[in-house]
Amino acid sequence: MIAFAVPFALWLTAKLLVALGLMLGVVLVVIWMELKWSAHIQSRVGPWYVGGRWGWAHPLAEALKFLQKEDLVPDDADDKVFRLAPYVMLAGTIATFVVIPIGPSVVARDLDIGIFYLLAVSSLSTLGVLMAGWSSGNKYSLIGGIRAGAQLIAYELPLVLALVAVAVQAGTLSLTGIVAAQATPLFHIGSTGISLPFVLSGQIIGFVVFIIASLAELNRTPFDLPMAESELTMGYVTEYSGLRFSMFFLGEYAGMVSMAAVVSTVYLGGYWLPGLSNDLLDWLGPFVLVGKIFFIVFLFIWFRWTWPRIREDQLQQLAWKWLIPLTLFNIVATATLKVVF
Amino acid sequence: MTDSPSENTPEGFAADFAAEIGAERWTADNDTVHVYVTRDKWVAAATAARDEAGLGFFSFLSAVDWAKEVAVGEPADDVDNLVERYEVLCRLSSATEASAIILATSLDKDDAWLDSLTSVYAGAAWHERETAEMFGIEFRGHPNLIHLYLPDSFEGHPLRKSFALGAREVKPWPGTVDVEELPSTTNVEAAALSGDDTAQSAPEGEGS
Amino acid sequence: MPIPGIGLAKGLWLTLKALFRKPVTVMWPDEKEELAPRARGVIALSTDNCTSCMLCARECPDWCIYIEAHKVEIPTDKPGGRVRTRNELDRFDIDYGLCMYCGICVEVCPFDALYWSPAHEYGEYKIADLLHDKEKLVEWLGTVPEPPALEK
Amino acid sequence: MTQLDGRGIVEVSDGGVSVELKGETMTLNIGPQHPSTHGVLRLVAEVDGERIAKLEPAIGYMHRGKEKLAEVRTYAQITALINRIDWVSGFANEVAFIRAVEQLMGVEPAPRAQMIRLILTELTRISNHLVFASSYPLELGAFTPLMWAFREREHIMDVIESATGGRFHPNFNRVGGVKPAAGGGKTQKKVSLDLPAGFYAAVENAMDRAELACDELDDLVTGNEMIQMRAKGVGIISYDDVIAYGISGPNARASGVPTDLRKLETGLLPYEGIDFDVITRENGDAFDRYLVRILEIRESIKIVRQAIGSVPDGPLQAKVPRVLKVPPGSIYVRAENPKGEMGYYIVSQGGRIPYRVKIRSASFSNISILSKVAVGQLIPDLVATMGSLDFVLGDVDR
Repeated sequence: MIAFAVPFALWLTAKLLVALGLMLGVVLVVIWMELKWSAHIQSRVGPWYVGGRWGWAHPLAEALKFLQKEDLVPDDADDKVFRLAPYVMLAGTIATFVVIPIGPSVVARDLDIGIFYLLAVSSLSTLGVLMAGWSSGNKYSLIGGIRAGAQLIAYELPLVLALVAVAVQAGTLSLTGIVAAQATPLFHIGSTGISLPFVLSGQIIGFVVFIIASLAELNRTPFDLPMAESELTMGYVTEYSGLRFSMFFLGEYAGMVSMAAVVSTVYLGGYWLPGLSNDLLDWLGPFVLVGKIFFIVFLFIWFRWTWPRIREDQLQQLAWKWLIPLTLFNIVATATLKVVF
Repeated sequence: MTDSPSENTPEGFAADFAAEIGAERWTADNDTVHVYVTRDKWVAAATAARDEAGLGFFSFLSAVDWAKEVAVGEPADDVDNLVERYEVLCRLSSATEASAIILATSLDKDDAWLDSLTSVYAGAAWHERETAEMFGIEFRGHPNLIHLYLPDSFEGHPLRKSFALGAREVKPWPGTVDVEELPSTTNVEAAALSGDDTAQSAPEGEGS
Repeated sequence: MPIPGIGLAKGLWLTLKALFRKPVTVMWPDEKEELAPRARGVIALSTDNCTSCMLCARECPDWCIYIEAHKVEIPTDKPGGRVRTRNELDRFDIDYGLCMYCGICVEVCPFDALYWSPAHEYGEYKIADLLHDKEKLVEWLGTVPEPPALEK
Repeated sequence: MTQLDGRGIVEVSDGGVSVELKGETMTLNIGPQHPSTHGVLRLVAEVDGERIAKLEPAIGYMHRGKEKLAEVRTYAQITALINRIDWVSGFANEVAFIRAVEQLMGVEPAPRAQMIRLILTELTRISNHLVFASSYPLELGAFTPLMWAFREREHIMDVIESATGGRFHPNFNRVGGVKPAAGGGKTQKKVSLDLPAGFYAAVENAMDRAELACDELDDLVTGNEMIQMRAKGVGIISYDDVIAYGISGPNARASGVPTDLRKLETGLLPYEGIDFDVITRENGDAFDRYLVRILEIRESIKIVRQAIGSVPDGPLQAKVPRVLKVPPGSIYVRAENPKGEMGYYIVSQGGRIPYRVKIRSASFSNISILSKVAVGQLIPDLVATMGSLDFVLGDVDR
């Protein structure tokens, strides 16, 4: 029994470390990408001197900068909740990587209720944000926190309903199952089977709604009201500094990567590329997935540096009056299509 | 007088308007029209300006402190027959034409109060608060006559001529310095030169 | 009524095009922009023109020019000639921490002792170092450019 | 539109249900150190949830006492002091003051200098409106327009610097004309500060860049549905409020008041020979105030293009005594500053120093309406309204 337990425990920690390392590496690259691309959009140069050519070490330098800054806790802050908030939010984001398949056989833990777990865990970060907003003892953080709470709850629903439609079409809740469903050929032209990722085969509405909802989930423009620089200085993050602030900063970008990973797995076919055999995919899978993640992250960055932010009552109206009816219609349509074909 | 002034030069406009509200006198030199009114006709004149003469645009309200001896800057022109007073000026103009007047009234210094124009012009509130704190004139009927610019703990009224400029008391004026004399000759004319020609009324500094 | 999303889409297209255009930043320490000849960067002093008449110190609104001078006898060539004196500058400081670059001193100087120079890289860590003394001001004379040609 | 009476009871009218939510209000200090208050303005707001019940601006953090300082300075020194009131449009502040002194002294400014003043004023107006038109979307959350507009504005700054020596504070105005020569001495007097070579070409290029900036701002901001959602119907100022509160400039024209001092005050700068029209909008909300300024940039570009062609030859400055003594008298002259009516009431007692200078600045009256407009708004709306008024604290506090 023990013989079996030790390698399993070792094997699990190894897998978690790999997943964590991959995720952290991708997050640092994403931070660099946001700095570089936003600069070029604004005809600036962006990171340049740090780490020689192209400023590749800029995110590392920022992390070190935050480490050596003093992270103070305001006097009238609610002490324990204030210290715990960033870790609750980060945990909620990192936990989603457990379920995302990186290759046909490479996945941290292949749960057969993958999507359900995904949504349950990602709403944990809402809790972290509310804790931060309430406990900072600062009026602006309170307003930022409450705005975040209302926004995240309002956009949880379209997220869930969009994924329901995917589950209906794929017939399973497990993510590897969904990727496999996208890999099976839909129809045949001559001998070769053509198989399409869900975004092309009927889930386009779900894809668009999911992108909008994940933008709101991540508090990114046009929905960055909780951290509205020009109104609430930094929203619920105002009182944080040093290591705790970098946790929030990391949490935001890790959230971006995790949402991008979920979108690419569920809608763009995850690690799968047409024409690659399974064992080849074992090695190339992660790179394909990361490529798709970078594309989705480019979308997020592109939207942020082009559009303003909207007011929170417009934001709520968008969610309740537009996104939710759309996703309901999407579920009905997918179900009927599923039955007909 | 509801129709437009007879000939719409500033003088014509001033003449008709002054006659209509029974002003003491009016002047229109440098084509800036001043209409002098006694204190009790102040609000009536403003209302007449807004309703009859169509001067609805509230430009500004301020005051000039006429004082004999002056702690700051150059004294007035003919100091001896100068009447010590606060002259409150309120400029009213029309938003679409070029016609405008400056309503002026004189308050003597120890009884400096005036009726507030906030009932006639909404924009007068801040201007009156500023004039009140800068000159110490009391505007009766003003909704909240508290400090506008200065911190609440500030005593004194800065724009009065008796209020000296702090910065110029502290730092000696670099301009008073002059060329140091030869050790042998004591040049009377040079000493005199450094004594009197102060372009500004800075304190006398000894040439170092 | 234009199509609802057209404004947003045009914005996106614009930012995408901007992404691939060359940035305009001048990387300051390595690349330097060429300065306008009339730019008012720093005031240069030529001590031989200056007769320490104190006009600039008096006219300066910020009181930031400090001058000290003393009279010096000029040796006459023929014996018994009239002893003439000349002003010798001891100290001529401009405190750039106070100066607002209005240029009244340069304009009012009757002996062309003060010149404008576009040099602007004299930032300091301590504000006291912004008080440039006579030698520093004479150094700046080297950076005074030729006045630009005029529009015909 | 929801409205709110004093006791904090919210009447939610668009939902059709009148719900009595009795809750105390929270006093929220917006400022003096706040990203969207354009400087050190402090708004003491009574906030019910996010809706503003009462708002009282507290100003004076930027009060430098310009009027007191003007009483100890000669007229040349005051011009250096005055262009720091509204520091975004430095040159335009001096025009009214210098023209007032010229009229007091009865000096007729040199025609060439008048046209150069007109060109520089319009260039300053474009640069001021470009700063506004790009920082306003920043208030609403869009970062990119700011960088693009500033990139184009650099060309205008370089043109002003090449001609006058300064970017924000050119200090180029002298009584009787424009700064004629580099200095007072023999050689420097011969160095004429006339327009440098290639000035017209540089202005032409700057105008094309400004037009490019306007087109980009139109595509990226004016046409953007989200900006319209955030700015249309927000912070509406009615026609009578504009007049009663003394609001002037683009803010007044956006509410339909056709007041443009360039047309009314004909004696100031030679605007007669140049055809341009006054831009007005009707509904006076934040979006219209933004739109009026974008269209005014295009008008100013048209003005500058016509003005370059008709700069008369001649001296740069009229005959003026070296030591300036202004005859006794008092005068009020106002000019169309990019932010509104900028006027100077000068009382001179015949010396080198004025007896009293009253500075009528545009933003002071423009934001006195904030406490009236902000009631019942959400905080993001307040930020949108404040941004659209385009005020600067130096102008408010003098």
